[in-house]
Amino acid sequence: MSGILASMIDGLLIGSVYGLAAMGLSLIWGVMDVINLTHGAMIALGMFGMYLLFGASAANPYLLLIPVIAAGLVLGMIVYWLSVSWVIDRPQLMSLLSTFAVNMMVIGIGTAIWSTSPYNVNFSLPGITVGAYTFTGNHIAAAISAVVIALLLELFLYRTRAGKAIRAVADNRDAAELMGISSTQVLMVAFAIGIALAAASGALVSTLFPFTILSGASYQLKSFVVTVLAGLGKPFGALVAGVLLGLLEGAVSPFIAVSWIPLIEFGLFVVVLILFPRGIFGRATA
Amino acid sequence: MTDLLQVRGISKRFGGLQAVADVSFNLGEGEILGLIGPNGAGKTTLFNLVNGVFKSDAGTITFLGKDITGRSPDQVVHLGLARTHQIVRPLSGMSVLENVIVGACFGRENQSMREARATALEVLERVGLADRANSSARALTLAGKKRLEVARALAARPMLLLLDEVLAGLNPTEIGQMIALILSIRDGGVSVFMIEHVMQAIMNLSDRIVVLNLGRKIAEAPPAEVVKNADVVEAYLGFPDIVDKLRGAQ
Amino acid sequence: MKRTSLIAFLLSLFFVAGGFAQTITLGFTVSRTGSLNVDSLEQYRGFELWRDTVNAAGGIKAGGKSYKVQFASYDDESNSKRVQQLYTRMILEDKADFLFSPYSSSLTATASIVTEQYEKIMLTTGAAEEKTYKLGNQHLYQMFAPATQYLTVALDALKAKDPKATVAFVYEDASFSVAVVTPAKAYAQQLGFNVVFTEAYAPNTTDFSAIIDKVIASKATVLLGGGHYADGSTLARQLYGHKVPLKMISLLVAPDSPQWAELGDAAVGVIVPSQWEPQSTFKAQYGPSGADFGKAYTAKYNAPPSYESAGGYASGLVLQHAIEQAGGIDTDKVAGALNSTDITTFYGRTKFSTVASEHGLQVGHAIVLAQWQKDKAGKLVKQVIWPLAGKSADLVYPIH
Amino acid sequence: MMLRRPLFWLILLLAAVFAWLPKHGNNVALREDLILVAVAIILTSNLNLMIGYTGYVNFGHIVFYGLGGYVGLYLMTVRSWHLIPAALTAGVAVSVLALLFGLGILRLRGAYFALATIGVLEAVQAFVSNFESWGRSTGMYVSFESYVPMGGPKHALWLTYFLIIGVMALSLMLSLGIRRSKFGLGLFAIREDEDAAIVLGVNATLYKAIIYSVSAFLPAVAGALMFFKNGMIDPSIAFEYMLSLEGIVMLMLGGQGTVAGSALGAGLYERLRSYLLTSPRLSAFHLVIAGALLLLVIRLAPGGLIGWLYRLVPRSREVIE
Repeated sequence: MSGILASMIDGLLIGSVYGLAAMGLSLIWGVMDVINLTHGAMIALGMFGMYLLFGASAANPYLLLIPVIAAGLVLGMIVYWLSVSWVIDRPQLMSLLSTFAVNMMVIGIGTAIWSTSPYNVNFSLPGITVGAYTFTGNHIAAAISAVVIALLLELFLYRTRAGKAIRAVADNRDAAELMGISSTQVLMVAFAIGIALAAASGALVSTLFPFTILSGASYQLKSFVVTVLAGLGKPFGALVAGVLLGLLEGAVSPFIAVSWIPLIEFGLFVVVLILFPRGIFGRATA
Repeated sequence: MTDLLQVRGISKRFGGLQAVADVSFNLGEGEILGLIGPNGAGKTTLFNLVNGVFKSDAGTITFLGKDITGRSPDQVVHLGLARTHQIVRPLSGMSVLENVIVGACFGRENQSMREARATALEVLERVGLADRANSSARALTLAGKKRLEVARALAARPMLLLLDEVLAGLNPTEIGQMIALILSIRDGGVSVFMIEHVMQAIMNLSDRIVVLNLGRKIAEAPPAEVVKNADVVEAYLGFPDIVDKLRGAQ
Repeated sequence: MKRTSLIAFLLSLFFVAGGFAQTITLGFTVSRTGSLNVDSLEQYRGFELWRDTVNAAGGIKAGGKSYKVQFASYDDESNSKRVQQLYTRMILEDKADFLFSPYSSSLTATASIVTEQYEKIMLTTGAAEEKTYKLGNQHLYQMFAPATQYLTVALDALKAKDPKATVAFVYEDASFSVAVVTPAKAYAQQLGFNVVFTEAYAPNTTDFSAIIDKVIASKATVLLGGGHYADGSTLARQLYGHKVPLKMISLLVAPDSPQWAELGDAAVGVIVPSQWEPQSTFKAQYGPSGADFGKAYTAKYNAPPSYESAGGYASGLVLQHAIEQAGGIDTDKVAGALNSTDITTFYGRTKFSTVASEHGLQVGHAIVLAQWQKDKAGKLVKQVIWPLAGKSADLVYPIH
Repeated sequence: MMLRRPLFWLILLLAAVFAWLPKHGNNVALREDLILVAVAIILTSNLNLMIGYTGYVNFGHIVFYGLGGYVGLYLMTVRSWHLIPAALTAGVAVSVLALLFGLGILRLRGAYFALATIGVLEAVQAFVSNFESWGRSTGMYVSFESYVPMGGPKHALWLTYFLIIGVMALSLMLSLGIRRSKFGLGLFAIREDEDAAIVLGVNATLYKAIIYSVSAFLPAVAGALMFFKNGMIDPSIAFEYMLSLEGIVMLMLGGQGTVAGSALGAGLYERLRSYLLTSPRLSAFHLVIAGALLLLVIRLAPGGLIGWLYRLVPRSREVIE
């Protein structure tokens, strides 16, 4: 097996986790035009949620995703009430600043509790070896979990009443109101789902790498890149774009030092923002 | 009468919608040119093309003998072509006076702050907003905001003023005042190109009228001829009351 | 005897009440939190054990006075920006007489600017990089053997075992590891090794998959590098998880910590260049013996000392020695005493360069190599494998 | 005109007090506190030119400070320049670079612009972390010999301090000068409604690019001075995202769009942060407090402290600009 192929498979696996993280950001952005700057903090809370649950129960981490997601939904509603509900009709910069304020508070409280020291979830599944290369079980399981969660979200959005209501509100809030959909409730639910997705992705990351309370920030940045690539309000597109970003990382890393990759990513991010403010893969719903 | 503005074959397409198609017309110095047409006919888009908010897909626009096709709105203002907005856009966080100073500062004469202040006070006096100079632009009534739109545009000392539905939403008294203002602007040597739905007013004010339907010019004539034009009547068929008004306006 | 101690006690009470008690304040920051917390806390324990030992013995005795030692110390959160603010604060507001360095070469380099600007003596420990000593500092004294030695020693050991090995350098892009790897790479080539892969990773890296794939593709049989605990332990875990077929892994700093054993199977066979190991048998001219230090440390902290702990304790000893020699705490006199220091403690020999272009650089101390091995009971223990004269076990090569 | 504005004299007084207080009595500890306040004021008042005056939120404003530090230290350490020309050159170089960035990303509006500034910050940091001439992740160090022509480190630090105070005064003067100028009026118009401003004749593209570039100049000079004082620079301290974000909190707290607000917010917040610095628990709480403050300000007093003062005493608007 060639090094590039192995590297791309590694990229594919981690990319699906980037994609899952970005889905949460993308959903919220698309439905209520709020750029959720608590995203990184919520990813970090997902990591610590997994750490605490795994420490307390030693259960299979992939089962523990369920309570993490449930807690994420509740947390999402609280954060919505605290930082979003009252700025929803004010200029977009207000929600940017209010979610950023909550982000600071969460990081501050998290630092007080856990400091900025690294933590590990000590769990490992046997990997799959192909030639000289081994793909760890945790990466494979994380990728599968991410795809399953993404599919469940897609089913929810397209097959349930609540999901359809969310899409209707995303499409045109006023029209949805006229059709008798209570947009305030729908917005809260959509926000909560977005946060739960962030927490779930954080929980998966915690099974792969050590993390600190500040680790969410880098996944938040990746989520921005992915969301902008995918186009807003396209959760499943975000998963695809996340995988593509991972593949890109995997494809270039054999040829350059890994430390150059952020430059490529953020350069790409800025260029795509300028050239395709609606995303490469599609138009915004708005 | 020399031509201040010459528009030749301009078009604009948004995705699948041809908003403006191959429109040409002239506007003479000292003239009030009316622009009418059913909703969605492309009137505001035409304004946006003339003052450079949108770039035309084809054709040319000549103002004062200069080709201004593709120039940005701020460059167009410097040449002496100012406009108002259909949906008022006051700079809400600033006072009425400051709003008008912006117009004067960045207008045709590129005035200094000191000159602009004098101009602004004079213009506010003229549009009847002098007593509200120091109140916040946000606090004005709709009629006040429409006057502010006109005042800002006038402060730019334009040669040509584009007025986009400055009468809509006003009560009869306010309409009367605004009409008087428009006439006084023209008498002051400024040409006017105006979109209006208040038919009686535009029929009385305009020297000539351009009629748009589905992005195309279907008529260009003095008001009396326009109302007799079969295409125009047909275009307005979906709006019988307007046809009545068109007729009634005569 | 009893009476004199009673008098001494009363006298000391009098001095405390009258404000004449002699104390010296030592300032330093500790990375209690952040990525350097593991290594830094071990260093702090060395300081602390020394302070308690000295104070229990009545303080440092110099020029007919006794000085009790007190600390002014803060958490720098492993962040060099805070280091400068805090060292300034310790000098200006806590009136620290002497300073110890924070943990790590990067933080020390930052702190040394402040201490030099205010002309305060700072003993640096947990900071092996040499560049800092070549910037014109006059008040900096290095306790660790310089960075150049770390991996050259490992390469010597490798040369003896497998001169045909192919070598990969994977290291943290930080002051210390760069200072280690740059000369080590040149030395490897000089020894005739084929260096097949070199890459520096960003200090906060957690995902090494891409680099590991490249190491595999390079067909390297030996990996040298690392940086500090957080990245080094992660790298070792992931090398193990990806089953990279390496015959030898030598990482900086991280494997020296007793916490390394928590890595389980990923820990086995990893080599660490070390400033000191509990098995070392230097004959101490001054201070406790290695065995006594180890016993006291283990009793207090319930874990064996790492070389950071030993370095911390030794810094205290060397400062104590210099104050005694100087007969007081005057900065210039103590600096003079440090310049002429040449002593052997349990930690080994300590001597500072007095050459103007590299003032304060450590020239007496030397590096040993230790390797994590499984003993007969299957328990993970760290054995000294180099130099051969001081070894407690043979190098296990290849690892598996 | 300028001379008749009370704030002009207040700024001079502030600078004089800042310069005199620590020097009189040689209070180095006070100097160290005040220099941090001064830097906070420099960063916040220049950030105010973008956020408060023009309505563009720049999350990556710190990139100018960091790049200024890098260019300055590069000139001082590698090219052996003196502090002052190095700092000025850093300011000019970074402003030119900002102009180029600005022409690209200022095509974006609102939140998209804000996101792009994060992208620029991260991309620049990634670049510098790999840039060999600037020492990659390990950065650059000032040799102690460079203090010798300034009469040793003590004098060098005082010199740096006075220069920073000068830059602080200039920053506030710049904000004050722009505020009642035609240029400032154009910026305010852009802030209120960019499309309407363009139709009124404001060349928004040019104005935005200029102010973005201008807002880079003094922070870059300050960066060169401060990193000289720090004696070293590396990417993590040069491009500290958190500091960039705290600048926004300071500005919102004091009152965006006002000169006094940017100074007041910066001063208050920086003192609070220094007070909480020494304990890790409390220093974590400074984020909590900052976040709560920001949330409260957005919710209750979007005009910040100065906006609140305006509401309380409407006439103060004329004096406290």
